[in-house]
Amino acid sequence: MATPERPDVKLVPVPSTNIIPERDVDKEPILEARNLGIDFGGLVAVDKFDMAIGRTEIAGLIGPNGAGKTTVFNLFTKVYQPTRGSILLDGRDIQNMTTVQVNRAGIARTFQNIRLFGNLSVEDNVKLGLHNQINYGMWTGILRLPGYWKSEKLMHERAMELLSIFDMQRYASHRAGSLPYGAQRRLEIVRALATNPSLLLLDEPAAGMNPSETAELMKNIVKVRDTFKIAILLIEHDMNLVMGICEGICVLNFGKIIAKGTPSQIQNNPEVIEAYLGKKKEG
Amino acid sequence: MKKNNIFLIYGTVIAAYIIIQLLMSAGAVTSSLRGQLVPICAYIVMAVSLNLTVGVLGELSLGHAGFMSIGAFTGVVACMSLESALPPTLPRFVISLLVGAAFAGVAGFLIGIPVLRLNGDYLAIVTLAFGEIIKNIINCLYVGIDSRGLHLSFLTNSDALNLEEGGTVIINGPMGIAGITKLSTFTFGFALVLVALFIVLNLIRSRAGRAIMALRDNRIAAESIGINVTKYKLMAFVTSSALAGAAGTLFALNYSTITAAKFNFNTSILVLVFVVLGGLGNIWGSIIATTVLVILPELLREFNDYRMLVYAIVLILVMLATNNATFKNTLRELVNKIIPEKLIKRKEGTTDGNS
Amino acid sequence: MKLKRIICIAISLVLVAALAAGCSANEKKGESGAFKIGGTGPLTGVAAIYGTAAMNGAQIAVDEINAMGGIKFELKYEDDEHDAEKAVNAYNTLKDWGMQIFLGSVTSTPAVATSAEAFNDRIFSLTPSASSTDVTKGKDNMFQMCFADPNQGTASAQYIADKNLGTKIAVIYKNDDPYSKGIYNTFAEKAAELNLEIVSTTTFTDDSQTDFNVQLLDAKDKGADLIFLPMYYTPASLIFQQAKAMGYAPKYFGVDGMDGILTLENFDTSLAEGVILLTPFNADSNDERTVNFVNKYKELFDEIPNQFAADGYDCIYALKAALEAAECKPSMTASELCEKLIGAFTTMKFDGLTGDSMTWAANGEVSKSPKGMVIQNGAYVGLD
Amino acid sequence: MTFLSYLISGLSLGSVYAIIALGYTMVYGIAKMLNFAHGDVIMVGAYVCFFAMTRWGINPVFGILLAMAVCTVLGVIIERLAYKPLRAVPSLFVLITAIGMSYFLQNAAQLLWTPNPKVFTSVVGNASIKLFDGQLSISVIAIVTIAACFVIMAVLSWYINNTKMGKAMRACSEDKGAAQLMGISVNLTISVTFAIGSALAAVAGVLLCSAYPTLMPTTGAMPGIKAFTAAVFGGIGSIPGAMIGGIMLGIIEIFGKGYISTQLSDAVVFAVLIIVLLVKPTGILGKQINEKV
Repeated sequence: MATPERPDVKLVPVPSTNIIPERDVDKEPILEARNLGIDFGGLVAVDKFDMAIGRTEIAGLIGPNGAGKTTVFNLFTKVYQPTRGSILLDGRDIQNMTTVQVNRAGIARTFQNIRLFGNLSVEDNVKLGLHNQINYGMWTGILRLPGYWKSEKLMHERAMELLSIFDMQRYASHRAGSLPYGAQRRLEIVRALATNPSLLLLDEPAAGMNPSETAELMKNIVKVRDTFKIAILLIEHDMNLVMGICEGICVLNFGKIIAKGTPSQIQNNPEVIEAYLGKKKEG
Repeated sequence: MKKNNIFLIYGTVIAAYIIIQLLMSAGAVTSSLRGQLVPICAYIVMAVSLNLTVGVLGELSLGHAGFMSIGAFTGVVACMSLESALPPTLPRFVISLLVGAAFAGVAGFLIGIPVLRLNGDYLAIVTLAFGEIIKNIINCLYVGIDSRGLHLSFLTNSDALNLEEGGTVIINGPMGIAGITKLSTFTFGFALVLVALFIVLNLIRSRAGRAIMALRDNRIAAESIGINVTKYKLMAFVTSSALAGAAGTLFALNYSTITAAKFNFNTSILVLVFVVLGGLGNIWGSIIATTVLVILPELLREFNDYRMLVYAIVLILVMLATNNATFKNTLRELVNKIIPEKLIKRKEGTTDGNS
Repeated sequence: MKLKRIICIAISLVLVAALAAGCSANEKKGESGAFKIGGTGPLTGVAAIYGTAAMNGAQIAVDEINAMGGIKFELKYEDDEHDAEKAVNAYNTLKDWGMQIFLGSVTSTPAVATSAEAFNDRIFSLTPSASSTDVTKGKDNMFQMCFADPNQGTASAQYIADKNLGTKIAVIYKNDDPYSKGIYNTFAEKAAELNLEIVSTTTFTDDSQTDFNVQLLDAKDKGADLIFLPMYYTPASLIFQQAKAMGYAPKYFGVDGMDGILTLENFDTSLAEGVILLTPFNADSNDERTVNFVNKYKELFDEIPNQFAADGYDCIYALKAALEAAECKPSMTASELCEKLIGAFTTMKFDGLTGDSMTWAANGEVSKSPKGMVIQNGAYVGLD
Repeated sequence: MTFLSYLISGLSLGSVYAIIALGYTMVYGIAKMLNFAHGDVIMVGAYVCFFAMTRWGINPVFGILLAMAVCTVLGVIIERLAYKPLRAVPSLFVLITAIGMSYFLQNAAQLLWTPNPKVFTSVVGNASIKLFDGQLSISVIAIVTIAACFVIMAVLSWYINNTKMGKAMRACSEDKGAAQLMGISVNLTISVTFAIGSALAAVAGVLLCSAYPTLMPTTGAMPGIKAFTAAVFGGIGSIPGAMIGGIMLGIIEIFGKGYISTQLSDAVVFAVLIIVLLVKPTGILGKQINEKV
C-alpha cells in the first residue's frame, strides 16, 4: 500500500504532560483533555485521560475493541457529561456546553455506525452541515424573501465545493440512504466539514472500505487537513492508515492511556504489542 | 420532494377548485357534495398540518383535534365579538382565522415545551392527554359579551357571567356555541388550503424544514452538527398547531353550532388516518386521502346500517393493500390484467406525487 | 408506490362516477303522490338507540297512514352519528333525494346545526326529540314534539315543591351533554325560587360514566333525601345499582330521558322501584292507541318502544293533521309547504301518544302537560 | 370514612383498568404495536358471556370460559388477518389497521346485537360487605376484581419468566430476528400472545360489566383508552407496570372527582399522567432505553 509522503514530525511537550507536533507548539493546542474520566454506574469506562491535539495535527486514537475510544469521542462532543476532569477547546472549558454548543464552538464528528439523514438528498445532508454557517429565518424561508434565494444559492455552491473534495458532486440529488457504504462514510465527513470545525473527529472512517478506497481516503484526510488547516483526531483499526497519516498516536486500553507517541514509537512499544497481541507467556 | 411535484400539487388543487366552481355554477353538484366542500378543506388543512408533526418531524400526535378545538372556539368568539364592529365578512373571517391560529399556536408552544422532551409512544399518550384536557376545560368554560366587553367564567354556568341586558352568551359550557353565522365558503376554504400548502411546502424546502427532517431521520447526528433540537421541534409543532387552529376556525364557521365534544380523541384519530393513509411526509397523499376518506362515508349511505362496517373494512383493506408485499403483488397482477400497461404508464406521468 | 397511484386513480374515478350519479338524482319532487319526509338521527354509534327508536316510530306511523288511503308519505332516515357535521351531510343527502318536509334531527347538537340549514332553505321541520332551545331559537319554521329543556327543569322543580317530595335535594348531571346541563340550569334556577334546598351538585362526563360512587357518597354525606337525575336512563341504571350496593336509598326523580329504563334488557326493575319521572309517554298505558302502537312496535322490532319512538310516531301524525288542515298537496315545493305548515302548526290542536291537545307556540315550543309517573312493581303508575 | 370509600371505589375501578391494561401491555411488549381493538374484544367477551348466561342459561363460570374461548379465537384471527401481514412495516401503519378493526368490531356488534344497552348480570351477584355499622360498604365484585387482577398478574409474570413459551415471548420482545435464528417460531409466539391477551380481555369484559353493568357495542371503547393510558402510565411493556398504572389511574380518577371537582376529573387524571411522564419519561416501571451513540 502506498503511504503518502509525510515530513518527519517531532513531538514536543506542552504544559502538562501532553505532546503535540513542533510546528503547532507556539499556538495553544486546539483541544486539551485533562485527567478526563467517566463512570457508568460503578464501571469506570475512561479514566485519567490526558491528551492534547495540535492545531493542524492528524492524531490517532487506537486500542482494542471496548477500550473506550468512542466514549472519548462522546465525551469530547458532550454526548456524555464527564465524571471527572476537564476538556479545553481552544483554551475554553466546555464543561457547561451541550453537544450543539460544542459543535458551534468547533468540534465536528462522524459516527462509527453511520448516522446520515437517510431520507434526505446528499446535497441536503451537506446543507444541514452548513446550517449554522449560512443563516436565514423561518419566515424568510416560508415567504421566499430575497434572503432565501441568496442564502440557498450560497449553500448550494458551498455544498458542491465540499462534495468535490471527495468527488461526490454527481451524487448530489441522490437519497443519502441509497448511497454505497463507502460513499456514505465520505458523505458523513463532508457533512462534518461543512460545520466549519477546527477539530474533526473521525470514528473508524475506513471501516468497511477496501484497500484502494482506504488509500484514497488517506490522501483525502491529509488533503482536508492541508486545505482547511484543521486538526483531525481519528479512531481506526486499520494500522496502515493510522501509521501512514497520524502524527501523534494515543493508545487506549481498558479506558486508560497505555502509550503515546509517534507511529514508530508506538509500533515498538511492548505494552501496546501486549494489549493487541496478548501477554507473552512467561518462561 | 422534486420541484415539478410541488407545481403539480398546486396545479391540481387549483384545477379541482376551478372544476368544482364551474360545475356548481352549472348546477351539477349535489347538495351533499356542496355541503362537504368546506369540511373537506378544513380536514385537508388538518391533515397537512398533522403531517408536519407526524410525517416531517416524525413524532406521533394523538391530540391534534385539541388544537382544532382551540382554534374553533377562539376564532368563533373573535368572529362573534367583532360582528357589530366589523360588518364586512372577509376581514372578519380573516381576523377570526388569525385569532384561532394564534391561540392554537400559543397552546402548541405551551404544550410543546414539556411534550417534546418525551419520545415515541410516551409522547403520543401525552398529546392524547392534552387533547382530552382541552376538551374537558372547554366543557366547563363560559364566555359572554356585552357592551362592557368579554366576560369569562369557569366551572359555573352562564349566569355567572353577569351579563348586562342585551349581552349574549357565546360559549355556553357543554352546549358549546350555538347560533354561529356561517361565514366559511368554499372559496375561503380553498384559500386557506393554499395558504397551508404554501406554508408547509415552503417550510419543508427551506433551512428550517431541513433541520426538522434531520431531527426525524437522526436526532443524534443533527445535534452533532449543531442543530438545536428543541427549537426546531417546537417550530414544527407550533406551526402545525397554528394551522390546525385555523382549520378549526374554518370548520366552526361552517356550522351553526360547535361543541367541545366534537373535537375528541376520535377526531384526532380520524385525521391521523388521513395522514398515514396518504403517506408520512407526503403532502400530496394527505390531500388525496383526506378528500377520499371524507367523501367515502357519504357515498356509502347506500349501504344504510352496514355503512360504517363497510368503511372499516375498506380502511383495513387499503392499509393491507398499500403496505403488504404479497397483497400488493396480487393486486398489481389483477390491475395489470384489467388495465392495459400502456394506460397505467400514461396516467403515472400525470399523478406522480410521491417524494 | 406505483400501486398507490393506481388506487388513487381508481378511487377518484369512483368518486367522479358517484358525483355524476348524484347529479341525476338531484331535485326530484314527490311525483309518486307522496310527501317526501326526511329525518336524521344517530343510527350508529353511542346514541344509536335514540335515532333508531325515533326512526322506527315514524316508520310505523307512515305505514299506518299509507295503508289508510288519503295522504301518502315517503320516509327516509339518514344516519348523523350524533354529530353536527355528519348531520348536515345527512341533511344535504336528504335534500338531494328531494325532501319536502324535514323531521329534524333526533338529538340536540345535530339538530341545532340542521335546523339552521333548514331555516335557510325554508324547509319545514318538526323534530321529535331535540329538546334544546337553541334548536328553535330565531327560526320560525322549526317546531318541537318534545318538551324544551327549560320546561322540563322548571316543571320538575315545581313538581317536587308542589308534592313536597324532598327537603334536601342532590343533583347529578352530565357535564358534557347539552340536554342534561340544560335541564339542570333551569332546575337550579327554579329550585332557588321555590326555596328548595340543593345540597349536592355533582357531574360526570362521557369519559367517566362508569363509577358514580363519589357522586353518591357526596349526596349521602350531605343527607340528601331526593336525587334529581336529568339524564338518559343508561347512566341512571348504574346509579341505582351503585347506590343500592352502598346501602343508600334516596328518592329518585327523573326526566323524560329516564323513560325506557324498564325496557332495558335484563334490568333488575326492583332497582328502579319508586323512581318518579316526568314523561309524556307511558308504554304501559291502557290507552287504545298506545296499546296498538306498542304491540306493533314489539312485533316489528322485538322491543318495547320508548319515548323517542312515540315522539317519532306523533311527529308523522301531527304532520298529517297539519297537511290536511292546510290543504297541502305533494306537488308543492318545500318552501310552499313550509309557509302553509307554519300557519297550520301554530293554530292546530293535536292529540298524540305523548299528550293530549298539544298546541305549538310561534317560537316552535310545544305545550303539553308532562305526566308524573312512579315506578311500582316494575311498571309505571300515574301519580296524579 | 369517606376517604376509605373513595379508596375502595378507586381500587375497584382501577383493577378493571389494570386487567385491560395487562392485555394491552402484553401485546405491546411482544408485537410492539398498540392494539386499539383490544377494548372492543372486551366488549365481545362481555356480550358472549351475557348471552350465555341470560339467553342460554349457562352457569356463569362456563359463561366466562366460553367468552374466553371465543375471544381467544377472535384475537388470533384478528392478528392473522389484519396485523401479521403488516409486521414488516412501521408500527404506525398497524395502529391504523387496529383502529379500523376497532370500528369493524363496534359496528358488527351493533348490527348483530342492536345498539340498545343491556344490563349485565354480575357473575358474583350484587352483594356487598358492610363495615363500621354500614358506613362503609365494599361490593363483592370489587373484591373479586381486585383479587382477579393480582392473580392474573402473578400468573402472567410466572408464565413469562418460567415457561418455555414465556421465554420465547421475552426473546421475541427483545429481537424478533435473533429469536427466529434461535429456532423460536415468531408467528406462533405472537399468536399465543394475542390468544392470552384476548382471553384476558374476555375476563376483563366480564368483570367490567359485572362491576358497571351496562353493555353496549361501545362499552369497551372508553375503558380501552383509559387502560391504554394506564399501561403507558405504568411503563408500557411491563406487566407489573400495567397493574400499578391501572390501579393508580382508578384511584386518581376517584380522588380527583371526590376532592377536586367532578367536572374536571378527566382533566385531573390526564394532568397527573403528564406530570408523571415528565418526571419519569418511560412510565413508573418502564425501562429507560438509552440510544447507543
